[in-house]
Amino acid sequence: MKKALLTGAALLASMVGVSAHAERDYISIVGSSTVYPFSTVVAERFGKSTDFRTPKVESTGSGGGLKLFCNGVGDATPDITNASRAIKQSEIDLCAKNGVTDIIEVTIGFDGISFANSAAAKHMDVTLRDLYLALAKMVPAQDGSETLIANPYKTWKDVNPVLPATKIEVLGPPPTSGTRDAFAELAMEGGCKTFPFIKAMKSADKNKYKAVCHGIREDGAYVEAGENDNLIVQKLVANPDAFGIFGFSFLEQNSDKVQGAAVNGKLPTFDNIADGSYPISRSLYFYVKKAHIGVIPGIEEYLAEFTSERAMGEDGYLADKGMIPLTEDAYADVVKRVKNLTPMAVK
Amino acid sequence: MTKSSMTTREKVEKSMKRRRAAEQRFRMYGVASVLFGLLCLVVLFGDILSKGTSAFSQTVIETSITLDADYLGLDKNADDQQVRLANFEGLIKQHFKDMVQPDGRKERRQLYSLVSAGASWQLQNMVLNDRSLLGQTIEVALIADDDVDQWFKHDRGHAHNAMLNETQIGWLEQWAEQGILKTRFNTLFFVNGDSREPELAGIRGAITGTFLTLLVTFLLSFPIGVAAAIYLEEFAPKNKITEFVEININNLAAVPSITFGLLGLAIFINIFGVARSTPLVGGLVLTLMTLPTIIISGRAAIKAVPPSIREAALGLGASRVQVVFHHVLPLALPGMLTGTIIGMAQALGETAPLLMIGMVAFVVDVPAFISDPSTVLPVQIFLWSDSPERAFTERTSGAIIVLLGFLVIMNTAAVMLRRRLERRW
Amino acid sequence: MSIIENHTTNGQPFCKDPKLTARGVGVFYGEKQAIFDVSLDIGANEVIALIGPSGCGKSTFLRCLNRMNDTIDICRVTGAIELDGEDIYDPKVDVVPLRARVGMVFQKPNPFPKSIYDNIAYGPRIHGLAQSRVELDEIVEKSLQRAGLWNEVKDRLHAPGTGLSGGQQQRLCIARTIAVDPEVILMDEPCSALDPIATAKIEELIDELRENYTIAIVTHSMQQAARVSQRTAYFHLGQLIEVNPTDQVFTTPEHALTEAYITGRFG
Amino acid sequence: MEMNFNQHISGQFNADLEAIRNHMMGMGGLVERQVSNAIEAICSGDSRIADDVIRREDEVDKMEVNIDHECTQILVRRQPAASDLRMVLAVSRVVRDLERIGDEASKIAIHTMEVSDNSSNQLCQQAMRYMGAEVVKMISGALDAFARHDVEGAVDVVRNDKLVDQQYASALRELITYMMEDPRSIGQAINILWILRAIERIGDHARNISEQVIYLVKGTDVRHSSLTEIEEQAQAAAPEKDNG
Amino acid sequence: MNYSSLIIAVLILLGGAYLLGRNRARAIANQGMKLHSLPTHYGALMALWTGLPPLLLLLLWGLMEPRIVDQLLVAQLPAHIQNGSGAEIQLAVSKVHNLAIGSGVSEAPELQPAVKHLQALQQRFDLLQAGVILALALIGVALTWRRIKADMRARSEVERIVRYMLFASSGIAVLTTLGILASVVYEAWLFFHKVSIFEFLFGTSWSPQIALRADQSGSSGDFGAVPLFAGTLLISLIAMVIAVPVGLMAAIYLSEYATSRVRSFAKPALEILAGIPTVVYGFFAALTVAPIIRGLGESMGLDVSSESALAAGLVMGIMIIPFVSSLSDDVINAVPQSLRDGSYGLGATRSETVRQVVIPAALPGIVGAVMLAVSRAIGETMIVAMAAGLAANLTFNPLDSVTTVTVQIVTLLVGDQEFDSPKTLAAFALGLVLFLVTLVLNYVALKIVQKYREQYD
Repeated sequence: MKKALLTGAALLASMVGVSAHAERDYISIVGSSTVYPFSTVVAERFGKSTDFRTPKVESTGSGGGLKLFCNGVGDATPDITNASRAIKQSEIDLCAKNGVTDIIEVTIGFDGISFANSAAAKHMDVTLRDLYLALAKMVPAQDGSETLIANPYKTWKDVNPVLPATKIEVLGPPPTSGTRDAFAELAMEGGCKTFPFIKAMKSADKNKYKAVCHGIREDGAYVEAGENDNLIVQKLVANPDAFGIFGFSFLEQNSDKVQGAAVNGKLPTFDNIADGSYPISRSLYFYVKKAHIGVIPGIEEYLAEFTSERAMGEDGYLADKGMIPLTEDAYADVVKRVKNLTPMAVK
Repeated sequence: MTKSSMTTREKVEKSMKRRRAAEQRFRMYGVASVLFGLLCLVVLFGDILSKGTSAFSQTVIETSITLDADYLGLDKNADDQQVRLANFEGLIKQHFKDMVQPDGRKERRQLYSLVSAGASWQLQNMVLNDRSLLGQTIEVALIADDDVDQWFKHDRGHAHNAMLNETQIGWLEQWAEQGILKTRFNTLFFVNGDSREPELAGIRGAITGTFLTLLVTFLLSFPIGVAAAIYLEEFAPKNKITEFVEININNLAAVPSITFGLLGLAIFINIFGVARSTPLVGGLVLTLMTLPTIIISGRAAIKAVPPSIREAALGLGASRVQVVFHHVLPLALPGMLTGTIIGMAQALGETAPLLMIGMVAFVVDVPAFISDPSTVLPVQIFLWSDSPERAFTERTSGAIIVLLGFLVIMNTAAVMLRRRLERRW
Repeated sequence: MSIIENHTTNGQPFCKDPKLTARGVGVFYGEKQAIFDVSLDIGANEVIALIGPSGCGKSTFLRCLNRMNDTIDICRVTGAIELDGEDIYDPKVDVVPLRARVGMVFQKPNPFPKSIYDNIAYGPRIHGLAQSRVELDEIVEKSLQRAGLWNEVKDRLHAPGTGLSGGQQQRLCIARTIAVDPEVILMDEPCSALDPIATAKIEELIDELRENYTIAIVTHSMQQAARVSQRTAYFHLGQLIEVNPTDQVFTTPEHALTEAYITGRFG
Repeated sequence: MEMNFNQHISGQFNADLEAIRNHMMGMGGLVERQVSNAIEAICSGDSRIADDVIRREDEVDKMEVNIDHECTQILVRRQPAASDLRMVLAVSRVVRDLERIGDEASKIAIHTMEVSDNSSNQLCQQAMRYMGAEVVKMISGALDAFARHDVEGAVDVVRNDKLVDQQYASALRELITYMMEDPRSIGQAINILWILRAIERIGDHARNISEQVIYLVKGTDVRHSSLTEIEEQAQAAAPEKDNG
Repeated sequence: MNYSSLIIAVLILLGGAYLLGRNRARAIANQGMKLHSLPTHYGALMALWTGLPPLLLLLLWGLMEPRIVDQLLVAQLPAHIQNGSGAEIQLAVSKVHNLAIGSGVSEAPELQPAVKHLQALQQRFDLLQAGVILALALIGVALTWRRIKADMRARSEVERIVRYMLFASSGIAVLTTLGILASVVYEAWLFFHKVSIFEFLFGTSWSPQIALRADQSGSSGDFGAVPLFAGTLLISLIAMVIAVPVGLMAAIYLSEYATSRVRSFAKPALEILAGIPTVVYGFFAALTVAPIIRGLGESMGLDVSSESALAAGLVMGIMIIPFVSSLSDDVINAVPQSLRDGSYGLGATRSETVRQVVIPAALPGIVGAVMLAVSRAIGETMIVAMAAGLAANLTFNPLDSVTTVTVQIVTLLVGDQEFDSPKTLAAFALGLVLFLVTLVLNYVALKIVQKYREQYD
């Protein structure tokens, strides 16, 4: 018995020793759950077609990813972080504080945010203004005076007489999600700006402007449905009156079950998003520590695979997975920057 | 003895109708409760089985394809790297283009999308293993795309399928009639690691990760748990400190598992610098989580050893340590093992704390060592349930079936062990 | 097996004015037979003591009399037991009213974890014997008085019954049984857990209860059987060996087994 | 299952019961000797024997007290029932009878001394000798019956008592005749009468002992019953004793 | 990496030391001296002293070596790197390591000396390590050898060491609790610097999103955790409403009514429910139960949220049924049969007996069991993470969507949030609350159950 205990202890000792000693020889990627599906596809192809080990991709969220990313350099920190939003100055500062200075920013494409309902339900055609009025916490008073009141609208018809008289019920991402950030910025703010007095507020009181434009109602019309977009799709099928806000890739994958509403007259289609005419789409990024290139094997090759024509190109496999490719110019620029490993300009 | 005119007997008889009804009702509640529990079990298993069994078959396209050495730019002496870079994908596209003669670029893309991205890796692996295949025409069963797989397994003959258009379905129907489109056992599901392509995704990585994680957990928690149980049951003086330790252990057994994740994140990863997403850190966290279970069951097993054996040995002049290691421990060991297996089964199903320590990762390579990045089966299930592709739903259920299978095996083992080794005093 | 083949009971198993009659009763636990062909009358307003060595089936037989054996899955009773001429094992008979008529007091005092008052009121409440609170109070008081416990507990009726001494607890259990106003009281070694003084009080109580109730008592103490009972039945290995007036059994038993048992000659 | 009904579970109980029985038998033996010595003294007129009987009377008394004490002890400690109870009770009663017999024997001895002082010519020599032998036989018969649980033997003793009574009656008549004939002999005759009376009482006590045997064995109390009743009881079916 | 071989070597030495010690003791005994302990004790003592110190050192070495090696490496790096920032040094060190194992990193000539040095260093360290470890083992052998005398109390020494080892093992539980506390308290403390405890515990608005915006003054009201507590309570309540009656009634039925055949089948079957991983329940709740409830609600004209508290609570309740039933079963079985007999003897029906005698008698135990179940429901993560919503609604309508403490911990730590906000820290504050609440619940529940057991033991 004593011997068994000793053996166990010894084995453990060896394990701890070995692990503390191991050098990381694979790429570590963290970050946004939105970019996760794309970066995993690339990682998988990269692993299969090269001698390098397949990178490890963790879905930690954009912020969590950047936190890990900016924690320092060396093999204990990730090499690449995905983000569904651009890095913020505060994050760049933190990175710099921890010695992470040369960061390569790679824009990989767009993520359209679709506003969709069940394929069995009636097709909708809305404007950004409709969306703002339907979902904001505070809306301009109906009497036309420049005052803000708590959102009184119950049905779509209340918002805009041309819309059907169904109850407003929208399943969307929670505050912790980058998709919601993007939705607030692109759709809500877009609709909110159409009121001149609010737009004027932007320069006068930026905080108030943001609070008004980004504040989503909390009276039950907007349901924070978790980040599992798959589930939103299921729920939409179950409830034809409800709308969902989720990434374009989910719309495309489930186009038999859900249909995207036209926003400002534009349907959420591949082409409309790629050419920027669909209003609610955002860029996706990943950030690379330049310092790690040459330290962790395979980073350059991974970047090359990611930015290759067969991945990011118009007919690339990322497009198959639902990512909207960059325009040709932007793509060329990205390829060039990656090739030269040009870091972001220090602000 | 009552003033009322009725006798006791009459009163009792009078109350009987009401009471019999109450009895029946109460009994029905009991039956209903048990049935409800069993129904839940049946529904749960039925739901998962009905969703998941189709994950064990996979649609393939059987065809003969010529491995054109010139097209691939390879000769018999090509090294592995050259083979990896060769354009097998183009070869397959070419093959199907010749076979179906699609019309225009759009149709070509539609045609190519019927075959999995994994098909080219299939060919690549064949050539990697045997260069002599170059230039030959071989019979292969190319893996079909997940949309085709779903259509062929579930939707064929049903209403219109949104993922495939009329043209594609036309080709597929034709192939199906020719017999080149068929399903076979989904070996890939068991030999592959994770993948973004549902038709290529497998659970071997997760299973290996689970195994390594549980190995770490077992190697740590069993000896420590047994030692702690022995100490508390046999040596600990009855004082405040011991009581404090006991309260601690009992409490830890009921503490939410997610707090162990917070602990792992803060202590193991941030302070000790153990690598994220590895079986090592997962095992450490799960060790702390299963220790209370093992200690508690270990103490129960030790308690079950009758004091007479202890007294007899002590009476013969053995020391406490000798008594414990020569007499008590061998008798209590089966019980302790059973408790450990149950603890391991718990650890096997645990997800929440692993979310905190980076096990929610996309890991394709099957981990070979406890410091390799890996995921575990429950987390794999969690990840897949979140994936947009429809085919992942059935794979999630398939993985659940496998997980439940493991749990059943472990619990059965525990029960068998208990039956076989249980001693009656 | 030294069970006597074709044994017929010695003495006087039958009486003129029977309350309970058992004819050819056999009890099986699964495959195992615990009682063999027991026929016995229990007369109205008499105290009958059932004695015999451990495992002789006297408790089992007692439990047959109000079908307490029903609570044991594998237990099966054959033969006929009649209460006032009604077969209590008739499928149509409900055990609940039966048990209200044939109450039982157990070996270990088992007061419910409730107040003294609620312990007594439990039976009347479930059977709906009292129409009002006043009536219930009356039943409680009367039962406690009959059990000779009233003076000891009247000031703490709402204290928990488990707080009483062992003897008091047992008298509480008897009072609880009386409260349902049964016709027969079965006592299964009611004093085995008590000290001699408490035992004496219970015996005194049994003597008083005889006026109103028919009592069957299983006891291990032959002195107790001799003290409290009018008739004594001796059981041996599931058979009823001898039934006779108590004074006869204890001076001049008819059967050698009885003699051997009561003189302490089992070797 | 082998059962030995002769033995109690408690060995000490066995020993205690055995002890009182043996002590009682011992006492019986002593009393029997006292009686036969007293009779011998009458017949032989040997005052030394008579003197000896009187001296030993104390011994008998002591034995009675001792055995009674032992019986009490058994009653307290063992709470005997049924045959054991009857045994203890019977022993206790028999011992009292034996003590009385002892008393009668010493009475005989005292009167013998007075008789022998007056004259060697004794009245009713024959009757006394005969009755004396008879009661000695009865005592030993009763004790034997007790020892053997022999109801028949006990009934014989009761029958003999009848004979002794008859002889007593005839001896009485003889004495009255003497006294009527010769008033001077009245003093001596009364002495003789006392002796005869004592012998007759011894017979009664022997009968009592025999009755205890019937009580011991049959469980029925036959005291104060007629001979025929006793005989009937003795005939009655004994409790089933089918033990081995 | 020569750990494995070293460990094997030490283990062999350990075995050898055992034999050596035992034989030496035997030799002493053969000289006619009376040994204090058995020869095997001397062997064990020798083995312990031979094995333990090297193994501990090896563990320590494993933790320390990389740091020392790196320190030494830094000295070998080119001067300009040495003068650079800490990050540069670290990078260079990482690179040197990867070069040394030849994992396909592009060559860097300036680092070549360092690489060479590292390789040499590692060789030297391996040698040194082997030397030190084996020497330590041998010293152990030698010292113990010399100490072995007839009057040496080998047994008590061995036993003392073994006891210390056992004690250390049981101490791990305490360390775990301390670890949990330490890991949440520090960050929670930081959080409470930014948001007052009072606001956190009693604020009724939970909306970390707005407060975290860098360009907005953090409004403290947005970290009011009351909606989370309410949501947690609501879901736990629903789960309890399902699990307590069903679990309790099932336990009652199985222990008081069911035949042994039914029991032997139904009991393990119910317990299977407890063994199913929570992630499976989560999947089931999200994909099967929630749509069904939604559909049912719709058909009755009710307004059901797709992420209704009901779906999560219901499935959680199902999960907890066996938990309640097996704990209650224990408790009910502990009620002495004599109480039941007493009640039956008075002519009570089974249900009357159960309701009025068994349950009141078992009540403390049942309360304890329910409290343990509540603590489990509160701490359950996966079901709510997959099936419950994230909307911090302060509502008690089970058809609404609510969020729970555990869900928020998960989302706050794996969401797209910014790192320098109180948001991450809020997760730890929530973790602290969760830990403390379950601690109190468990403690009280265990005490109650313990008391109850003593009552009938």
